[in-house]
Amino acid sequence: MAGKSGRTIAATPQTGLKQKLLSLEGALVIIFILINVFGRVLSPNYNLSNVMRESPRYLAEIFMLFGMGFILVLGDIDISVGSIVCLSATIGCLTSNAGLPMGLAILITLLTGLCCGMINGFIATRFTELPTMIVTLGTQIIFRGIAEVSLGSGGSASLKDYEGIGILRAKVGPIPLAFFLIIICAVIFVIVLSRTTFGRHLYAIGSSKTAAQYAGVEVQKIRFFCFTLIGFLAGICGLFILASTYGANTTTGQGFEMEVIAMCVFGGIATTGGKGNLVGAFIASLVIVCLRIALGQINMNTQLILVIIGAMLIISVLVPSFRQRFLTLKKK
Amino acid sequence: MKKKVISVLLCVAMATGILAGCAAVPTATAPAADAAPAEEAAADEAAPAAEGAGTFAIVTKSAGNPFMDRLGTGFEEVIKAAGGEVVRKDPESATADAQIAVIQSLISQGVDTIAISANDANALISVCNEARDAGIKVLTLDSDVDPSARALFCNQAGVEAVGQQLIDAVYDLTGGEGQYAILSATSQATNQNAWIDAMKAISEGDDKYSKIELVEVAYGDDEPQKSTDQTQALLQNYPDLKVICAPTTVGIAAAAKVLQDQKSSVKLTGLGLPSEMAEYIGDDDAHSCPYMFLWNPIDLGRLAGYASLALYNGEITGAVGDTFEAATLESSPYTVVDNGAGTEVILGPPFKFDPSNIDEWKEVY
Amino acid sequence: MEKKSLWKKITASREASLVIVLIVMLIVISIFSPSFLSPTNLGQIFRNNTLTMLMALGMLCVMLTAGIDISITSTLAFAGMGIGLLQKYDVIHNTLLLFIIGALIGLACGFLNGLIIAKGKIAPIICTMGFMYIWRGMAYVISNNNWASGQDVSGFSDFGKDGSPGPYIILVIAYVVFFIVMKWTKFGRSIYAVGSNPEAAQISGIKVDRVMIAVYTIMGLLSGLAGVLSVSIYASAQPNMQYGKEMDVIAACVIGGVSMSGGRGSVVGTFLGALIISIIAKALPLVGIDAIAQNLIKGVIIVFVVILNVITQRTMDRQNLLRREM
Amino acid sequence: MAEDLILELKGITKIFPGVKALDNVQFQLRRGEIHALMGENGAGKSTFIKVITGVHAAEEGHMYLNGQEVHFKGTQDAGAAGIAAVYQIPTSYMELTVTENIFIGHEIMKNGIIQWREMNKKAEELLARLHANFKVTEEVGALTIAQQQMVEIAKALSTDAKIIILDEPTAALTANESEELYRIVDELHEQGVSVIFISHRMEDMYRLAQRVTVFRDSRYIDTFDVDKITDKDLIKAMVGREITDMYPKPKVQIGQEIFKIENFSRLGYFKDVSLSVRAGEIVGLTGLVGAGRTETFQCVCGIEKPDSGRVFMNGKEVRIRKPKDAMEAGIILLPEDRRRQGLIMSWSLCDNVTLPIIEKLSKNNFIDHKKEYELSRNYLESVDTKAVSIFDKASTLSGGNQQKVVVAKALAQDHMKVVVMDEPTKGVDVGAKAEIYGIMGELAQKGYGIILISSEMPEILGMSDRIYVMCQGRVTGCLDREEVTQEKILELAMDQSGREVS
Repeated sequence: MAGKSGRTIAATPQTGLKQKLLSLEGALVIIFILINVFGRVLSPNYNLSNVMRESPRYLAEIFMLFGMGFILVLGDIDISVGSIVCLSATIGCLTSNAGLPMGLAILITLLTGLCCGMINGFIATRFTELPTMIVTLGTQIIFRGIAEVSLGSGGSASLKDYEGIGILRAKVGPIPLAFFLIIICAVIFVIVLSRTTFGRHLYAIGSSKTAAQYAGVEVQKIRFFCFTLIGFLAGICGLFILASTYGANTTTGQGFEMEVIAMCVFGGIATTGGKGNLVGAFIASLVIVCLRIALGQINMNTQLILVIIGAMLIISVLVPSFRQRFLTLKKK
Repeated sequence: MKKKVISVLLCVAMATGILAGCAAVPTATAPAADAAPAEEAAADEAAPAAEGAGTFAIVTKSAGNPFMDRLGTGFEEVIKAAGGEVVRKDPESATADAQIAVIQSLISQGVDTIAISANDANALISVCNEARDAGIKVLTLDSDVDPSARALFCNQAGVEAVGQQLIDAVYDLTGGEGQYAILSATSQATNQNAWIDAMKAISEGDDKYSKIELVEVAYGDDEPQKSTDQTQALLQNYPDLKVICAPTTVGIAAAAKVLQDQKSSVKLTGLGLPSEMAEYIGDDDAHSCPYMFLWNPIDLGRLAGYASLALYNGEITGAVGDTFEAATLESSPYTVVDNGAGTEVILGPPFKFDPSNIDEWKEVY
Repeated sequence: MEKKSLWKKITASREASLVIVLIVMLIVISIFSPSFLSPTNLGQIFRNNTLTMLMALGMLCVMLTAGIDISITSTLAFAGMGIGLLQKYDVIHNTLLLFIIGALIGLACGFLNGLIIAKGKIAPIICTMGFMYIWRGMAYVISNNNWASGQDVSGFSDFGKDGSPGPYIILVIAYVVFFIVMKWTKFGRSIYAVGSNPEAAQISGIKVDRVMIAVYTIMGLLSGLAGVLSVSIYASAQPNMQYGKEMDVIAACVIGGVSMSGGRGSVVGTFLGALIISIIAKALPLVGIDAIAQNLIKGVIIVFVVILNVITQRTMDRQNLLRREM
Repeated sequence: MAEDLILELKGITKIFPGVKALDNVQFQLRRGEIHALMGENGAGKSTFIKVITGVHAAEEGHMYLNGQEVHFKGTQDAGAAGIAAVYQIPTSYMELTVTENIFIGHEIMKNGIIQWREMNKKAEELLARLHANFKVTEEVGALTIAQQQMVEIAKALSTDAKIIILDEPTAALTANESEELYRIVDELHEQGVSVIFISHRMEDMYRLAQRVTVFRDSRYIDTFDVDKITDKDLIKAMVGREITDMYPKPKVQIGQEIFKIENFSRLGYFKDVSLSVRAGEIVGLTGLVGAGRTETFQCVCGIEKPDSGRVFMNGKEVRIRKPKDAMEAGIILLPEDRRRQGLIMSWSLCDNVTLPIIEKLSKNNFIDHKKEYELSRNYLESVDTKAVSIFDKASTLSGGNQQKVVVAKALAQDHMKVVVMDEPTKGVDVGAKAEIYGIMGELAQKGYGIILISSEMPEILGMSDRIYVMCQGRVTGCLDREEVTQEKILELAMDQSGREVS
């Protein structure tokens, strides 16, 4: 069937669109550079080895960033990840203390995260009427509750034998192992989201669940998978927390969910789904980490740092919104 | 193709970002393994700035807590007097996790000593060891970490002494027999758990206390609302309850308010801030708390300050038997003792606040 | 026929199913703790949860417009800390004036939220997340590591004292006012309209932006009020007060049948939802559950009730279909 | 001329960012007349209506009401002036009751308190006037589309409007529901209300209007007396060219049976539905809205789960559990609601077309963009989509072109055997309609089996080889092209015998 009227349609990508997409990441890179320069100017101790040494605590969180990116692109949200971190670290610690070999304990830690994610996914896909915010709000309390019960009175457990897990703290030069893992994860997840059919399906679901379903995308299966995935990543985070604190307590991972969501949003992923990419989110996470380290080194009031991050979050979403409106006005 | 070029450019830009930011010449040019000496160099640089007197850090449990604030006040006073530089850090929340970030930052700054009031005894072990590896003297005050990870613990009062004093207060207020309950902070609060264990051990070990019965340990999580719920539940579940003992500043204030508002006959004692509790301390039935205990947090901060200085100057190493002077404190000099698990110095017995002295102290802290 | 429609009304109403859940809960609790239903205890349930119940009303409005506000407890802390300090430093001791100031602080915070969400077209969860950090941080900063304690707020705390009718009066007034406003005024209905179908509301001449701003401002006002009440009830102002409790408020609304996608929810449902949350908080220590397991149980109950809601709805739908089949 | 004009607009120009939506448009409405407003999609009719009702403010032009110039700042001004509109986009509040929907924005108040009892009473009166058979306390979300439409009309009536504007009121209605609507409009006419209505259906215009105004490409073309105009002239005025054959049904050699469903049932929706399609055959499926046509094929295609039912392709049973299974079996559904179900409106045309087959356009799960662009362009061109680039967003196209994209999306699935088109011309203008029928014919020629689900009698009669009629969830009859008449279909569609107790 050839076009009857002989109309042709252009099929070369417009560069304008791409530039638009690029601008956010570009801006983030510039901010990243600026923050590093300022960090260097403000604090004499802001250098590679120090930043790298301070980073593991934040790097553990960044593992979850990728999963959260997927979840947000789907148009869902998961606010239970902080509790999953707590529960998986707790279970890992307790099983290791119970005499299991470290390898097995590590495996159990990851599996705990995976199972928590599966529970979230199960409820979210079985009861699609429920907003995932509510589902994960409930499981957030439950997962931490289980951790509290397992930790018992005292609410804290420490690894009896932390030789084995020490491998996770290994460093290559000044750069911690976690950093390499993060880079590998970043490459994999960015490619999966931007280049593969799976990524395309994620955006389809996030843009319109109904249309995606009609187009043969297995919406619920993918949602289930993503919740499981973020659970697993939270397990990894829990593992690194376990490695860096030699233990777990009831406050482990508290507030991580909001920090991770904030990083994603700062990187341009919309909570309404279907928009944004992980490149932006990843750079944004580095920006926030560097900012926190730099401000920490000049001994700024920690609460004031949170105020700054809150303000940055709002501004980062306000600016594109107003820019859009400004552009349309100009066009008019 | 274009996209690839752009990605490469992005990577390069970011790499330059890191390098530009971390423009410390040694790290940028020398192999990464040389980073450690560079760090020491940075620390050395910092030292002359304080004219040889060093930089001393104190890490509290959380921001927005007057008790913690007064620890810092005392600490600062002593260090400033000695010509040292003080770094005060309040973590963003009352978690070990937040403290780790803060301590890491202090390591970067190359401070000379860090005094920590720990939110979790175990979670800080590795970061404390890291600090010590970097040549920083680590000590704790108020709330200890695992003894293996620090040089010295500045204890406000011996655990035994606190336990003894609390159980005696309970004994006194019950009149020698009857039920009492404990309202604690969170279930993982190190101090509270140690004191409660001590109370239990003492009462079990001595026939004198055989007639007073501990009915429940409730946890108010240091939240006013939950502490209120828990206090009310205690009153309701145990109608014969005579005394509540709350060894936590938030819990005792919340419990005091509940008891006083309800005009309950149940009496309260424990550990509390005079400024918070002034409203509730009194001998008559209109007040819920006849007396309570606490140590002077400013003095504790001072003690930690002196200990930090002594550690920095090499006067002490934190070993048992070490002695150091604390000019502005009454019981100076202090001697390091062994508490069974590690080494500590003890400020002194807890101070008793009763109607006679509360008005004087409520203005102080 | 009449009877049947009455039965239908009961089964079709979410409120009725909530009442059933409540009754079952009360029976179970009473078995473990017979004194639970005593007047003092019931009074305490309301008093201890005044804040949750009060803020749930604002959250109802916000959620009716398909929004969410997670900055409420930060606003609460900011306002509460503000008026606490005013007393601590002996600036103002007049109870009424303090209430007005606290409410105004909350109102201003809420207005800012609403303005950014409505005019900046920003997802409410993001905007309020930003302010969650900001107001909480500001509460810490202004506190300067001090609390306003019992003696500082001594006269003022009489208002929220156990036995004082203050908190009850505020709660009753708030619920009555909201019940009337939401059902019988143009403004109340326009909130529903905006949540149900914003484009249509725009066409019907409703100023959607203004309604959005108003809704967040109300939420802020109630949070500010809750901050003042908190100081009054607990006789203490601390910068970390009610940390994380926004989730309780949201849970209360959801349990009460307020839809997160907007347009559906009622004051009565919200009240019942808040009551269920309050009873859980109050009953768990009473029925002798180990303190450590209380959070776990609370979470399980929340998830259970929420899923029960869905299952009830599904059964109802299925019954409707069956009826259609006949 | 001393015409009694109730409403007159002159020289209206409205500009949206980047587009001139109305260009120097004029319009005259006589008192008490029913005036049709016609034109292709994108001709500016809906924008024009919104200018009248004060939703949009025109950049230029004057509006006179009863000879007086008026400036509306908002819908409330228009409402106060006696103008009410029933919009094309769903303006119902699904979660609210009928009464509320009717009175939103102009509630009956006393001392600032809404008078629910009085409002319910008034609403009942209004519904009685429209012969509606539902309660005022029901939630609108629980009503059928036709009933929702009635609520919208009641809403317009509730303001005591002198001018009522109906924007495509019959688009979602079946034949006899439309009949009901005509009756209502007639009644309004008798009561002296002036009516403007927009519609794509010629029959609406002939049945109701006295005069018709045509817009094209944001411009005013002409106003005709309905009595003096022919289809041909009107279409020419609307499209700008002549359309010779509206239903270009080619002669096709009908082949073997390729698709059959047996005993499809779903509680509350449909029961025991069986039908078959042969290669090259266009099978019509009609009935009233709510008869279960759409729901049946949602189940066949795996969107919903049926209680029972079997599907056969070329005589072999296939099991369909999810949409993908149906696609792999070669059954492609073009859903009814293309904005929600058919397309992702915020996506580019290219991405939309390739979404179902993206796995086949990738190597080791990596998308091959070159292949993707090429393929989507080919298919989009093959259905003659009016678009500048394959990277245009779907939301920027008109309804007809969106439908073509949906068709291209189906065609891209090269193993397609049977295509189910659910209301393919709903909300599509005349020109694009004819093109879609043309595509349908070509598909039949290529040997695909086509199921055309439609409520529009002319297209069912014009395009189908065989017609199944459904009523209340059952197939009540199957008519051949030769024997079919409109009456026979209506009879089957309202068949009462299917109403036995199960």
